[in-house]
Amino acid sequence: MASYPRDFRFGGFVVSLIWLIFWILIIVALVGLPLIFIILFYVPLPEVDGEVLTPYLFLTSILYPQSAIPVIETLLDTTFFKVAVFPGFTYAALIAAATIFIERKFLAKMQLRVGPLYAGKIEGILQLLADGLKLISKEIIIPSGSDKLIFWSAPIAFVATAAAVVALIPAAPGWVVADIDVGLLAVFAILGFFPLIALLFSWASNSKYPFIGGLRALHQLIAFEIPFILSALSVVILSGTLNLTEVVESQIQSYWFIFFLPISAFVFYISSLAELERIPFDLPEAEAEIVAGWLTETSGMIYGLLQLGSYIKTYALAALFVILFLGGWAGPQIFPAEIIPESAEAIIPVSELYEQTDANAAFWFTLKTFGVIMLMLLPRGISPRIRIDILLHTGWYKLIVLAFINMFVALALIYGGVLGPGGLLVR
Amino acid sequence: MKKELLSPTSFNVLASKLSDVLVKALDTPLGYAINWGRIWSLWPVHLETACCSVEFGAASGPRYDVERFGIIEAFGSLRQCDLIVVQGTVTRKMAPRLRMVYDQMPEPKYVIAMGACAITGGLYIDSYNVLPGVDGIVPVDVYVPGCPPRPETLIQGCMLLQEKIKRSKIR
Amino acid sequence: MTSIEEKFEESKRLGLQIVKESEEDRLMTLSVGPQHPGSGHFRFVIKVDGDYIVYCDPDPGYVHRGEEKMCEYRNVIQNIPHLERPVIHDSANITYSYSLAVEELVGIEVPRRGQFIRAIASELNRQVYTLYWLAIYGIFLGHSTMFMWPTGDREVIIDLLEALTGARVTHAFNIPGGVRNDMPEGFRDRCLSQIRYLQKRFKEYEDIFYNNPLFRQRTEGVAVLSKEDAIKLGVTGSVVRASSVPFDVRKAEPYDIYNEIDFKVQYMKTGDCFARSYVPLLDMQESCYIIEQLLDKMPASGEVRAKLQPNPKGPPGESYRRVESGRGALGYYIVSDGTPKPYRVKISVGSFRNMLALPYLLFGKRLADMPAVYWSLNYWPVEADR
Amino acid sequence: MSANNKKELNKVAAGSQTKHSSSTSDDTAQEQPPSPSTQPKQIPAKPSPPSATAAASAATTTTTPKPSLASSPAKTQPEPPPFEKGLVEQLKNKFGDIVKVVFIKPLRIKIQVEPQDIVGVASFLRDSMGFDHAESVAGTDYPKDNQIEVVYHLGSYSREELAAHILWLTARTNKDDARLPTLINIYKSVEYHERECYEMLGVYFEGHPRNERFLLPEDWADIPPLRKDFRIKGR
Repeated sequence: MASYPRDFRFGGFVVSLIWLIFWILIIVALVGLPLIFIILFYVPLPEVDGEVLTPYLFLTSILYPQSAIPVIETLLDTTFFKVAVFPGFTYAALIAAATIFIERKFLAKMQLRVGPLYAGKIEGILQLLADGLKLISKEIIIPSGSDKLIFWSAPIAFVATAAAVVALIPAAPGWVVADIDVGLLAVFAILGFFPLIALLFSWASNSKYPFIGGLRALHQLIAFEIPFILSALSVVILSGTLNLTEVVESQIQSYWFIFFLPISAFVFYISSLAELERIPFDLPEAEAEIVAGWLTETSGMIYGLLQLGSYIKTYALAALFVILFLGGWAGPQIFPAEIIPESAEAIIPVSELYEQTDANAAFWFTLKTFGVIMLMLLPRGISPRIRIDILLHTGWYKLIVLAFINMFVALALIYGGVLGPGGLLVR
Repeated sequence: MKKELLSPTSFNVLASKLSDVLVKALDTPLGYAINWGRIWSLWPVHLETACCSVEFGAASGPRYDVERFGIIEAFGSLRQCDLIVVQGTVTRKMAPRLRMVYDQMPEPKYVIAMGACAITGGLYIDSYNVLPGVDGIVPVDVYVPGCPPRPETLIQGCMLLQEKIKRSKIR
Repeated sequence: MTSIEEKFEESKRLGLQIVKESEEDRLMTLSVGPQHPGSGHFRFVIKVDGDYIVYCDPDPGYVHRGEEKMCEYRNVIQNIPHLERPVIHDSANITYSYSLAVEELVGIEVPRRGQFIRAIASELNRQVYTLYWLAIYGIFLGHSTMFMWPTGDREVIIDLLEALTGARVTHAFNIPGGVRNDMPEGFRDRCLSQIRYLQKRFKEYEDIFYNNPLFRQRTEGVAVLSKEDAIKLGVTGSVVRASSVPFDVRKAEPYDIYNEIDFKVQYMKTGDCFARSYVPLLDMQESCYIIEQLLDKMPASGEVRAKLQPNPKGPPGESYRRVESGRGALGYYIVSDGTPKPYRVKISVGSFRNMLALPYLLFGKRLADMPAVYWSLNYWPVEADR
Repeated sequence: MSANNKKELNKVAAGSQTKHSSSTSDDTAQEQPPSPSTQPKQIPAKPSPPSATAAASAATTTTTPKPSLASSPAKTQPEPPPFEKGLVEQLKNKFGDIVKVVFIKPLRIKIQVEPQDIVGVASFLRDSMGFDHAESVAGTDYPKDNQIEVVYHLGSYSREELAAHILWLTARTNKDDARLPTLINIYKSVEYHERECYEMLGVYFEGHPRNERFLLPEDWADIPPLRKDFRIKGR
């Protein structure tokens, strides 16, 4: 990679290596270990099979796998793990990253092109990492007349709100960060924040084009809240609960709701495209008309945060679509009872960590979510941008009417005794 | 080495050594990673100065597809871009706008002077309204000759720019 | 009171809050500047009242390179390279009318085969230009696939022109006296096969772009230019043919061998944005048909270029010749005073004439219509500034 | 004899041979010029001067020896084609000697008018002769007789048989204070052309709403560039 400096002497290189190792050891000894101990003393470690876990026991258990597995198992059930890893942020961020990459390749293939190719030596796999690293290291320009506080906090609020929506979405039977009874209502409440953030940010950036973009974002997201909620309402009518996990259970008992509510699924899909400001409803950041809409003044990591937030929102809305209409994690059982046939008495008893139903549920959920995400990426390749008044017209007149039609169908199904408690189709 | 550690001034020596090692330990690999990131995602700003923009459009088309190198020209605002391709002749009316665009771009920014007119005024050297070369306005990193340069030459220019970024210290 | 003034009055009745001087601060002035994805090398200042555009003032000149002044310092042949720079992807047409004007002044007779090759190059270049225009029209409406497909298919024609002339875009192929060199053999059937490929692709453009309901909603009935307005504003090319004026220089004033080719002048009656964006596609289909005819009727052999002495000069005089370029009638007015250097060259390009329609069409429209209306005028800023 | 006897500039009337798909636009009430447009234009027997076949004597194309002074009416050029002659007759008997005919070539007629009555001629041309739009406005600087000549190229969309013709309406002003009445009220299409002519040659068009900077940079302090005494640097 880097060419050798001309005055390179191997001896000098070895001396610098030794110095490096010497100093790393000093830093680890003087700074690293005390830090770990302090953390372990304050963080309440779970007690494992009876006895309270002390830091020493914790450190020793890392060495022997038998005693390490129970510790990991207890850690898995903590909410911190759920927030940080599985249905939470890392999972969403990974899917968002995969979405960005798939979108660029998918769009390129639709346009007879090749798409990012040389970034990661294998078919451009690291293109996303390159974009992220570049954005991190770019200078962030805050326009002089702008309202500094809002200009700074809006992107962070944007990502936080997107993550909040992710928190409410159950990925597998037990695996949800906040399993609250009014799950669906909470999702819409949080989704109500996005127009506010868009307007605040664009107004704070103190320039004309973002201001127009911000107003358009406000109009668009408000106009599409109502059909959005109405289409989800027919699902609530059928499943009888607002709690997302129970919605999925009710679908598991009967059939997926998409067979009964195709129109409201379509309305939900269209208004989620509008929520996400994707191509046909790309008004708030329409390049050709208003430079880059409310993203005009974003540079460097602010732009990165907003992009990450919008792609996490894509994952969240696709996952919501899957839960409401495609039966969440319902799917045929394809995972074997245990990953490795006779792994019970193996050296590393992995089987305790592996649960068949959870793995299967997570697999099907992810598969369906990616399917819906691909569906959401499609319009970017085939349709131009819509005009603002046509957008509002479709939002207010056409979609609301469709949502109502399907609501009546849902009511008819309930009162006709086909679905709901004791219904014909309920297994 | 031991005596050095014990003297009173040894603490700030230790601190400076510490920061120096940290910087060196982090800088070289981190610097290399960030440079690598910058190489593979150059976003040109949408500023067409003259007729070379036709060849730039052809370069971002399906056959020559500069997106293979991570160069997407779809960003409306210049705040997100870090590469100006001066596409052709810069006239005296466009010059202040070009400089204004260059100043408003966030910091690690590079300039490719595309076409003979951008390098030295080219065919229009004796016209009353054309600047003989764009060096006076913006610091140019890579010159791409040709009138208009073929898309392959433009891509070779981009690869030269990537080479230059790879060697430069991150600032 | 012509219909343009009526439109001002009617928009007043319509209740478009026409701003009195006192409410000047209600307006927001937007500069759709040289650095704006919605306008290429061109800037126009618009005043926006809410979502409606109430004032538009074009400000060209960002690529004004003083072509006409430079023509006076070069002799007749040396002018060709820099005269084709205003629109390099339609270079055969812009140098075609210059060559015709010079031939009339100097009194040269272009051999028949040379006229045929010149017409083929001009038709191919018309397609290269129109495909690039269509690509930009797609990206202006946010349809990125519509940018990629025509740009990709354009490369097919550019390969043909590269085989014919040696250069990708700036061919300097049409010179006073004919064409620079003869057609390579095997060009004929390669050209026919590429033309057939392109004709297939036009149907796909219609499916993905023209018949797209979103595109139809955004362009049909938007910025209607009636027939009298079109004639009054003196616009040309696809803009005037979209307003039911069947004017095509190749048919009205046939130059070279265009009188032996029978083709239809494609025009539409509605005169709205959709018509102005559909007529170029019809033109492209028509020019495919023309190229096939040209290739059939071409004499098999013969001179392609009339012999000229080194510094050709003719008797003093003036001439004005025009050609149907991608953007309409493109005329050259050349005054010569007997010396090889032309005394004065005036280039009358289609874009400069179509720019006049911009303020009239944008009045009272929404801000979101601006790119659709602006680019439907078949406007290439570099050429308008010369 | 070159194979094709077609003259490069010969005029094939649009109406006669090639069938026009469109219905000819509404003909404004025109008293027919002497040669009715329906009568097919046969190729004028006389070789039209510029592209005469090699054998024919290449008569000098234009009469003005040097486009400096108003050309003398005596034309050495052979008898002009009938249709153009008809148009000029129309003008002549309407305006008499206000309109000086510089030359008549197939499809091109150049008439010269004094600045003060250019508006009258132009409105007549538009209303009754069918020249309904201006293709371009070209200014030429003649330092020898200290004059600037402004040429209006008038074309026609509405009348079929005039589609190929371009009429050059020219006016000359002296160079020091170049003033010309504007034709913007008659030909809306000359608005930007006149503005460019003002900027490039310094011809002030009275009545034009915006005689100001158009293509040149805002800080242009030099004399209008297309004048002959504006030398390009280094040439």
